[in-house]
Amino acid sequence: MQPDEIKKLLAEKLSKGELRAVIGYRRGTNPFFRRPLITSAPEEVEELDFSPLGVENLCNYITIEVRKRRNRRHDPEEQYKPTALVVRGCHSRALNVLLQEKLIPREELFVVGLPCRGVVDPRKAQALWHSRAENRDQRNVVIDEQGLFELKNGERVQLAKYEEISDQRHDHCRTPNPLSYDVMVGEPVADEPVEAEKQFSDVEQFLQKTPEERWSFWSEQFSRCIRCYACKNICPACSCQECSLAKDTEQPVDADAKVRKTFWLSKETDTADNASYHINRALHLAGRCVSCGECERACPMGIPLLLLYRSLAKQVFDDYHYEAGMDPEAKPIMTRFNAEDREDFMEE
Amino acid sequence: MQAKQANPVQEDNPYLPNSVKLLEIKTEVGGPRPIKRLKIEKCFDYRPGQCAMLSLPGVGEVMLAISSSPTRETMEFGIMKAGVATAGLHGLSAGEYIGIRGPYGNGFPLDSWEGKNIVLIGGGIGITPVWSILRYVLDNRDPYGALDFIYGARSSADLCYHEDLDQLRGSKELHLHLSIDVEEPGWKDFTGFVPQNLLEVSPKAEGAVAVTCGPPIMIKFVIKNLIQLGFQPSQIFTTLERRMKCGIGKCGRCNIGDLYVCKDGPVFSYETLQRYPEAME
Amino acid sequence: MTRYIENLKQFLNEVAEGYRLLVPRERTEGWFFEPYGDGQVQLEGYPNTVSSPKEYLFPQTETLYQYHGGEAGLEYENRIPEQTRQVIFGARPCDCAAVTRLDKVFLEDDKDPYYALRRENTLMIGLVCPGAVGPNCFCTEVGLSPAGSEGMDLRATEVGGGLVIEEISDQGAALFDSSSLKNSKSWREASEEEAAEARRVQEKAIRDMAPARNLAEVELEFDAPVWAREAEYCIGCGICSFLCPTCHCFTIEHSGSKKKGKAIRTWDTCQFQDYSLEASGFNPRPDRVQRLKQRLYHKFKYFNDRYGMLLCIGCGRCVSSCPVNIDIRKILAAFERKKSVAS
Amino acid sequence: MTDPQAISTKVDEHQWQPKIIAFLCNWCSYAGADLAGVSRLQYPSTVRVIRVMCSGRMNPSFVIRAFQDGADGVMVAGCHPGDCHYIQGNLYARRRYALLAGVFDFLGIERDRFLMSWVSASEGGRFAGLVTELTERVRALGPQTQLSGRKHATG
Repeated sequence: MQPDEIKKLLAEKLSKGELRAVIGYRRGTNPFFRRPLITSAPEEVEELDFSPLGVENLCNYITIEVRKRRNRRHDPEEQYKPTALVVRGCHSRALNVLLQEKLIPREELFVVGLPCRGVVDPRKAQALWHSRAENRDQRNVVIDEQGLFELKNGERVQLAKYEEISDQRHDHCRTPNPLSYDVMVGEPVADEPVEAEKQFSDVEQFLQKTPEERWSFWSEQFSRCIRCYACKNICPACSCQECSLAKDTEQPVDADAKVRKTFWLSKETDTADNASYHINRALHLAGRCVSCGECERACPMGIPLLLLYRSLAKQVFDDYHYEAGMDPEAKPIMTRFNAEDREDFMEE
Repeated sequence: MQAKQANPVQEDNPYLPNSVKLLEIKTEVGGPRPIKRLKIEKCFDYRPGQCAMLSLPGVGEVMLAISSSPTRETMEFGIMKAGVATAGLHGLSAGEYIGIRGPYGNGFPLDSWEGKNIVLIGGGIGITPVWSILRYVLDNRDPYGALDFIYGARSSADLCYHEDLDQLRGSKELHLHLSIDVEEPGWKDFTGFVPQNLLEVSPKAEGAVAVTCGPPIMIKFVIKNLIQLGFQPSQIFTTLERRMKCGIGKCGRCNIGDLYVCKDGPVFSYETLQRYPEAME
Repeated sequence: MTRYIENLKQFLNEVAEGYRLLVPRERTEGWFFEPYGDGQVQLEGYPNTVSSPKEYLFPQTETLYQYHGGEAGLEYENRIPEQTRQVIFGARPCDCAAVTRLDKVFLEDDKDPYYALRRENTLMIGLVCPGAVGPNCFCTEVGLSPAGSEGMDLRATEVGGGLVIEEISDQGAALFDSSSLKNSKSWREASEEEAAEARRVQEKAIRDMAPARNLAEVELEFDAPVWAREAEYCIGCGICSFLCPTCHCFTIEHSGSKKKGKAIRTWDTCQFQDYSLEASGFNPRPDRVQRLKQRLYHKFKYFNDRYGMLLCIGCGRCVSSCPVNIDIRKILAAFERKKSVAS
Repeated sequence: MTDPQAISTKVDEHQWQPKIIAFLCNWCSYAGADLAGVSRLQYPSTVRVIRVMCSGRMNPSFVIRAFQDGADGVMVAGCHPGDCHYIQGNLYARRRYALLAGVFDFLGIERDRFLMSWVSASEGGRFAGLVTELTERVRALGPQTQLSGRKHATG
């Protein structure tokens, strides 16, 4: 279906009360990426924007909504109307992870699939704008499939081609087309995605470095982490209500439960603590991270977190030939085992 | 070469606790949320209604109302086990050492209450700041008018300081009005919630001040009833509770509007609180 | 005396001899303040840093005191921060104004000794903005200026390939009497034209950044629908507070055992759920809407009521770094528009 | 595999003594360590044993926390596949620690500081050999500084 038909369909469904809300992207004040749109007003659906600037992974808004409802003692018969959610390929894999773990019921979703030909990398676009634009006023930024332009008294001057501002994650993307959807925006992406075996070239390239080089790279990165937990709070797979790594979430109420609860980390932000936080989180994402890249995009300090979490995804793929979120019915990888699991890392 | 400049050691470090020996620790109330009474020597001067930050090494700090009167040589705290620090304090025994810093907060404006009748209304653990006033007024009785002490809890077993309460029953220095929420055999005093007990006692508003501390729901209804009895908002005082870390109005977390509960409070008149929507949530 | 610096590199080398010098430096992830170290500094194309110079006065993590327990009792021992004299070079006027806000909180009654020691040993050399340097600057909309001198000891303006340095405070002037700079060739007295050119650069910057709105006198409303609408997107992370040069909230945590350990102070943010969560389980701000409201009320009303100045200096960092593009200017405009309509 | 009996136990004081933490599963490895003690096998006294009910009970954050708290080497030992008292505890653990080893490797954290192995109740000698092996490796690497700095949250 064409974008305008989809907007009309969603607006109709909303006004007929068939949908609880529509969650998608819309224009914000930051020209380098779109901001989320959560609305139940049919007239606001017109603002929906399907451009490559809509990068965020919106699944978390569903997880929060479902959890808020489950926390309230609600009457079981209360009928829950589905929520429309705009979903790219990697986001549909994130949805599958949540469905696998029964965190959100499929019937409460009306998935608007958005085939993805690569999204804009907001950090790259902003850096190029900052260095190449004559007048840096952000109101003159224009970004579309052709690239980055500056509006100079009404006329577009190209500053960068699309390749220069596109997110290189697309080269490793296994699912340009959403895996499951109720309606799709436009035509699916025709060309074949990268083969499974070649999808981790970025991790393999990093592994060429010596252990010393690797640690000096990562310890420098971890030393800059300010533990703002944006990587955790924006991650669709980070769906625990009580996080064991950060104190910024729910706490038990009972005093003894508080005493028993172990916090693995204090709020101190030195390299060792930051490293432990990221290692623990990486382990929690093994076989669940779908490489949507939100952690790296949200990180204000520009730490290449996706590379770390994809190293886990690579291990899980190499050892068990499992890719996160490809099949909503599959049993999560870390809840399974089989006899031939490798033991080469162990002392014989 | 960076020129290092020796700086004088900073004497008045408001965050640095002093260590103090625990004289006595007594269980006042049992049950799921037990209350214990802690006694230490008096480490600094203070006014009724002020608080102190008790610090347990390796566990953390907790801000508590000082429940004893400044006229006494020892300081007392009533501690309900609710979090990690209070649970730690409950685990202590006499003779162990804890850290203490303070006093913090504004305390009750007692000197402006001279010549007035005082109505104290406490509920559950809310007794601690009110108890400090009661003891202080009893220790120098004559500047103040009539003294009514209305205090209630869920059951008789939940009443704090019950030995001291029994001693006060006969005293002519004050009118004692105890209550428990639920019917109990052998209970001779009022049965029902504290706000209803207040209406029973119905103290005259004229020339009086009222102080109420306890769970937020109780404070809301007590204030409603006090207004009904003719008390002006400026005659009604309460203490508010917020999470606190620094105690000196810097760490930013205990604010109600532009007021910091730890520094501009915890004692507020209802007249002040009416201007802050966030206060009485 | 107004001075002129031709050779910035030589000047900074000399400053680095007597002080720990921090300069803005570009990395792939953006501009950050870093120790001067090997001495290359380049101001061409310098917008503003990603994280503010606040961390050099109020570090994200510091040890307050140590304690040693045992039968004999419990000793608490002050941990004095190292008092190396430092110079923060190239801080923008908004970040220098932020320091005066931090001074209000930390230096007034019950002085915070840790902050006070660092503050006494810090010189701020502010660098005037030629115009809107950052992606979302709005300092003029909160009553500040790209050429302001609030919180500065020396004000530098880029003129003719060098810097015109104006004395703002006595400590700033005293920098040039320090041993390594006293009779150095790296600076000389500025000529009349250079000083006049500096003023022209400053006035042009102020003209270029004419405020589109006046956010200094917004009338916030507690129950306005905009709070809930915007808070619905917030993911509850700490970016806006940790990057903000005026956010000063912190938490104190004990770390160690009963016998030995220390108390550490780290940044905290009202956007985290456990920030005001009480031991009883009651939380005065349980949802993100109350927390978003608290952050903006504190910056645009509470701090103003208490200290007579806004706690927002318009640097735009929270707007540029918010992963879901919550823009406080848009939220505040909802209140400002109502004000102009009413009057 | 060094022969456990031949290990010299003369510990010269000035040599640095690494701290090794060993998480041993209650049913097999802990019993194996007991056997090593009962049959007077000599092995370095650098190890501190923590008994867990099963290697499957072990959360990798225990290992990370041990390193954070200053351990120089950490060893995890469980029952051989098929012997697990809880049938599959060790099989789950195997996957988790394969990942942990992989992450340490990816980040450049000294891999030789972490050792995992199966030790049955009858393999006292094997336990002593593993402790000796790990102690020598850690001694070669020196004190652990990458993840230590030793903090844990309280209050």
